[in-house]
Amino acid sequence: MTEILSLAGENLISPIILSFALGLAAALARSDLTIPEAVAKGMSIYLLFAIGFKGGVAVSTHGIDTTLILSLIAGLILSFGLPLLAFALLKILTGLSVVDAAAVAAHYGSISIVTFVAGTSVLEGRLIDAEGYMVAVAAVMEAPAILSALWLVARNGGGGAKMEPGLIRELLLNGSIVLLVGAFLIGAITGQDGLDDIASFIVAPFQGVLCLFLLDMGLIAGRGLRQSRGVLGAGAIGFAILMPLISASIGLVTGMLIGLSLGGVVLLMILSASASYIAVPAAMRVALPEANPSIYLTLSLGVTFPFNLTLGIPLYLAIAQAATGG
Amino acid sequence: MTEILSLAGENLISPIILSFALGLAAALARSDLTIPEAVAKGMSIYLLFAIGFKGGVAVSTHGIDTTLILSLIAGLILSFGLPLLAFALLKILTGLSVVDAAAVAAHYGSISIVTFVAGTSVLEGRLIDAEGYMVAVAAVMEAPAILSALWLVARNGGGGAKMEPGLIRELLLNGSIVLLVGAFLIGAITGQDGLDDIASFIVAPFQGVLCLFLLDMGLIAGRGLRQSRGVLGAGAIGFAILMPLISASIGLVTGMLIGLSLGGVVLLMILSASASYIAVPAAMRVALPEANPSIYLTLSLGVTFPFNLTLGIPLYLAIAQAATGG
Amino acid sequence: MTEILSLAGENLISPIILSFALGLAAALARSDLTIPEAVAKGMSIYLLFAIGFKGGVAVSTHGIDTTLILSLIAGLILSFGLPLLAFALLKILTGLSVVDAAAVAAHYGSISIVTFVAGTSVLEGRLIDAEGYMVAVAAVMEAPAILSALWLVARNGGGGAKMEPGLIRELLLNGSIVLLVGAFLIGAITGQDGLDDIASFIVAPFQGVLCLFLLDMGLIAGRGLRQSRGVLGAGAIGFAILMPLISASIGLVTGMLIGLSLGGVVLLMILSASASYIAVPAAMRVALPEANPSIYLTLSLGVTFPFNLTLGIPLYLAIAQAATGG
Amino acid sequence: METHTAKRVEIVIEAPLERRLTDALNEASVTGYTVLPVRGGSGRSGKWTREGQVGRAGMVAVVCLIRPERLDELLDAAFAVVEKHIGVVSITDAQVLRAERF
Amino acid sequence: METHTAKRVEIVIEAPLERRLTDALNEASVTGYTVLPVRGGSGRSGKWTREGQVGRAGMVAVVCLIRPERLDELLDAAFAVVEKHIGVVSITDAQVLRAERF
Amino acid sequence: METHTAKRVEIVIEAPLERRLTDALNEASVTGYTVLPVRGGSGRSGKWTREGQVGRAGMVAVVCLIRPERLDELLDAAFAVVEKHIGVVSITDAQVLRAERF
Ligand SMILES: Nc1ncnc2c1ncn2[C@@H]1O[C@H](COP(=O)(O)O)[C@@H](O)[C@H]1O
Ligand SMILES: Nc1ncnc2c1ncn2[C@@H]1O[C@H](COP(=O)(O)O)[C@@H](O)[C@H]1O
Ligand SMILES: Nc1ncnc2c1ncn2[C@@H]1O[C@H](COP(=O)(O)O)[C@@H](O)[C@H]1O
Ligand code: NA
Ligand code: NA
Ligand code: NA
Repeated sequence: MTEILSLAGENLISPIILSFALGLAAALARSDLTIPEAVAKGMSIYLLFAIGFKGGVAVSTHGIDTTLILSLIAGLILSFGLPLLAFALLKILTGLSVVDAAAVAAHYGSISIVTFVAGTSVLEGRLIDAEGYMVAVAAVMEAPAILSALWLVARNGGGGAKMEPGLIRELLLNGSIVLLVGAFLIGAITGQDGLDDIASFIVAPFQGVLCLFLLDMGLIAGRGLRQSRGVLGAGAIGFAILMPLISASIGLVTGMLIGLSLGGVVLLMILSASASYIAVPAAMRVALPEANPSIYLTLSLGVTFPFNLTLGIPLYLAIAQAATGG
Repeated sequence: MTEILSLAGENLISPIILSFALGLAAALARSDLTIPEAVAKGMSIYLLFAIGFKGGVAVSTHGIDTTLILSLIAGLILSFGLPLLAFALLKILTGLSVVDAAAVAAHYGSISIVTFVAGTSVLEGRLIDAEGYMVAVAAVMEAPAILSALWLVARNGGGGAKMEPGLIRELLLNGSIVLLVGAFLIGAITGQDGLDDIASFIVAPFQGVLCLFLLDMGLIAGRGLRQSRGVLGAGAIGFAILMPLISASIGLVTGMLIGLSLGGVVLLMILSASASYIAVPAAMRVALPEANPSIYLTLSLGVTFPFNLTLGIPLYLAIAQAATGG
Repeated sequence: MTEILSLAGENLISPIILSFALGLAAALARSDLTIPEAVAKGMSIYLLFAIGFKGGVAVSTHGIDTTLILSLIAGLILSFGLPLLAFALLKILTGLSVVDAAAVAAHYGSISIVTFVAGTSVLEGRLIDAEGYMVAVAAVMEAPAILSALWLVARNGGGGAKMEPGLIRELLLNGSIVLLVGAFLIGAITGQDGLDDIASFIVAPFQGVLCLFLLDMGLIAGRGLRQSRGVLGAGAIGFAILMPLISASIGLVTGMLIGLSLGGVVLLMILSASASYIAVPAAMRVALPEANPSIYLTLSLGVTFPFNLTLGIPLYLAIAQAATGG
Repeated sequence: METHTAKRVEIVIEAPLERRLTDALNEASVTGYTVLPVRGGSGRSGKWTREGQVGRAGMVAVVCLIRPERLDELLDAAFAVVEKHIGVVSITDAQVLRAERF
Repeated sequence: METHTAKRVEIVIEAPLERRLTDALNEASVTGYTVLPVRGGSGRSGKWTREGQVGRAGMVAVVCLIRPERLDELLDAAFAVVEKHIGVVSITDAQVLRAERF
Repeated sequence: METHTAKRVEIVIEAPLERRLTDALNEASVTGYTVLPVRGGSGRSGKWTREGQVGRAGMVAVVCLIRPERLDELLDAAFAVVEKHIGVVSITDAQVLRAERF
């Protein structure tokens, strides 16, 4: 327990977390500090490219693990399944409508790649290796949750769900997924030589870019929280803390069952516990327009994201270390 | 004297200054070279974050100096006081209206963080240390000058000054101040460990980013000069050269009185001598809309900024070395 | 021959080319992956500044070669002359109107700086030196081709060509040229010392930035190809492959005649073979508005650019090595 | 200078719906429109700004000049997309130069 | 398709004043508006472009669809802010779909 | 609030022509205009979006408020530039506050 606390404490005073806190504080204090949208998008492209590439290089050097396929399947099942759990939990804890609850559930089945990136950088800081293909698992987990949510709406008589033909294509060819998977493949093909070529771009400045990116995430989360004050009850907020803990536990068991390394288990916990706030919200505006965006954005970006970033990641790591004896 | 000249000469052929000159020349020749606004803003966020962070780390490693409080108070007094001097000087040298003169005065009491950054990089190039908390002094000096200017207008019957309730909050929570102070605190908290994490982002490429940023400043200054040709008389231009010299002298005496190191004295001189062209112009549009923006922008950005960047900084350094015997 | 193939193979699996391929594939698959325009422009400014600066430093360290003037003159003549050849070839191979053929010809006389940059990075990867002033030759080759095209239209009775007074100035003070030449001069003035100051900005991350930039080029080329499907016949596409081969041969002979090093010869071949898709299209909209942009953009950006990037560069290198015995 | 009567339709719609709107316009044979970026706004669903967004969120404004007799077709097509979504449609009378262009 | 009469008010104002304008609109109970970015312009105070600016300088365009009977309230609120500042206010007649939206 | 009759002219034109258009407006003594960025569009020459461009490509929208009696001068000046190029010109009736401003 003390170890968990010290780990959490150490995590909390890293430049990354403090940058996020700065953004959050600035937004709550209504500072006009903003990061231009184009720059933020540029940084996210950088982070996706770097994380994908490094994952691919890791696969190319360590060879393809027998657990790769299992991990991808596990990711798919988690992304399909977690929304059902989330939906049930929301029905218990909150009075949200079917459509709103399903939309929220979709977010929690999908993932936040930034939380994943922050997790990998905590692991790197502690010199814990993880399977390089976890970025492919992340990619696989982005979209299925959306289908589950639409199915939940249809099944619970929420009528409005539109499963347009174009939507699935759009989800699978979503910019983030394409970039992540593409960079992964480039890394896997070019291997260590490729990494040597561009390491001073994608490795050396990575942590620093992540700081500025999280500063922006803090600004956005803070602004969201300020604008949606009063929208959410205690039940919903409780959900946004409880759900990641449950998902992380499921991720832990899954990861151990399929035989991932300590690092891999932690990353699968983080993927399970994290909630989307980019791909899924955009899909919801198309497929479930009746769902209220400020509910799902506030929960995923305003509550769960900061929770995972600050307390969740060190907690999951500590739990995984205890469970795997690593 | 020869030493000053050689110092100035050396400063003038650095990539930083030449990049500024390139931008100036391109704009004066009416090239369509432009740096996208979002990229320029991204670079300024990078520079503020890096300079604040490094200042914080310096404080965390060297401990808090007894002169810290004195320096902050000195900064406050300079920022409040210099506009009064500037206003008096403008009344002597130019025929500007009360409102225009007060608006210009506000700019010269406040600071230019880019000039400050250029100064720190000259000091680093000469291996001269400076107190890390000078970035906090810079933050403290941004806003007070604006209040002095409004007071000057009220006192001289310039009627139009609006001291709206929102304005002070806005000034204090201005994005640049929040970022600079926030990064300073993050640096102070995470210390050398934090710096090691992100040094390859905020230290290694710093000079290069500064080059591109100054290229953009040159473009903007050049475009401003081209558009405001004929707006300003010789008196106003004389003011824009004379005032920084006077302010720097006052900064020199102040810095020596409170016992700053050679580097600290130089930075206080630079802060005193520099004129704002971001925060104060925006505040003036709100509080003194009758003041003519092209007057104050041309003086601060078109004349004083290039003067300080090219001749001012090496001059102040040489004077401070002579005065402190350093 | 096997050597050429292995060289091409090696080139094809570099992170740079694979990033371009990723962009191309993403766009053809209609992914919504995009790089914000401001970020793309920021990267191109970075690349121009870096390549110009490094060229200038090379000149400052190796001294000015006696072939410098010859190279500049050769560049001028090539840029003026190649459009005439291109025009004749287009008349043979395609049924394009005079105006369209002249507009296309202008693009092939001018250059693509990104192809040039990719070429220098291939040379660096193989440790082949090249004359630093080749960037100046690149700058010189941008504009003349446009004048040739206007002359072709006038001569062939295409009536519409407007040689407005402003246009020449605009071409010569074009942002890319000014930045490239300006950075070259800064590099030449500050030399190795200047490079040491900013090497960790302009040297270390260069390859990585180039990857992301080529990713964007791939996206744009792919989108262009998708939108202009059916616009072009086989003759036009044949031209877009044949013309660079002819131009590269002429560049080879020219480079050997004026006594360039192996690296210099390769770069002159690349400059000759590459086709503009930034400066010339903008000029054509002003000077030859009747020309159809999707013809010249598809040929230069959709066909010739990918061809040069993937097969052209290693081919030109192999040919030059064979011809010079280097 | 000779001008022709037209309607200027301005549709403010969520960015993730942009493609669906332009597809619907295309299907209704409306092939002329201009898309303007939007920095922020306020409406029944609250206030927002460009910089407070992640991903493709935010809104765009689509401006369409159309012959008066084709207005209803356009509005029907647009309404089918905008209906359930956040967005505003307004129409003003306009004149255009060069009738062949629309 | 049924439409409703409205006024379209377009206010071009300096960016540092944007918040003050939207606050004034809010106080006058005008809660529907769209803010468009501006790239440059020209007026009595000269010519400017987005790229020649530092900081928050530049202008924005605020577009407001409003019921005709509420126009004067809106103009009074806007005028109080725009009065001493650089900026332009124009009004056109418009029709809107979905009256509940404004 | 007192308003004055005006014409609102909106010109969508290729970005490389922007300077030529504003120069032409200046020569016709039209010194008030606002330039808005354009994200994309569709017309006879096809569909395009901001992000699919390299360099200065793309379009801009120039909005001009002008006294009705000066409209023809403006249209003549604009037409001379737009004529051979890709672009659209539309005119709506408007009212403006503060006549001295235009
Ligand atoms: N009356 C209005 N005038 C102009 N724009 C509006 C108006 N109402 C809504 N909007 C725009 O449409 C968006 C969504 O509106 P709403 O669906 O009412 O929340 C807002 O953010 C504004 O950009
Ligand atoms: N007649 C006009 N038509 C359109 N926009 C205008 C007009 N006059 C001024 N503007 C806009 O308002 C800004 C400030 O105008 P001014 O206060 O006249 O300098 C200009 O930069 C333009 O963006
Ligand atoms: N009917 C229209 N309504 C609005 N904008 C249009 C219209 N037609 C063309 N445009 C705009 O003008 C650009 C060029 O049109 P065009 O010359 O027809 O290809 C398009 O990309 C649109 O941005
Ligand atoms: Na999840
Ligand atoms: Na000062
Ligand atoms: Na060429």
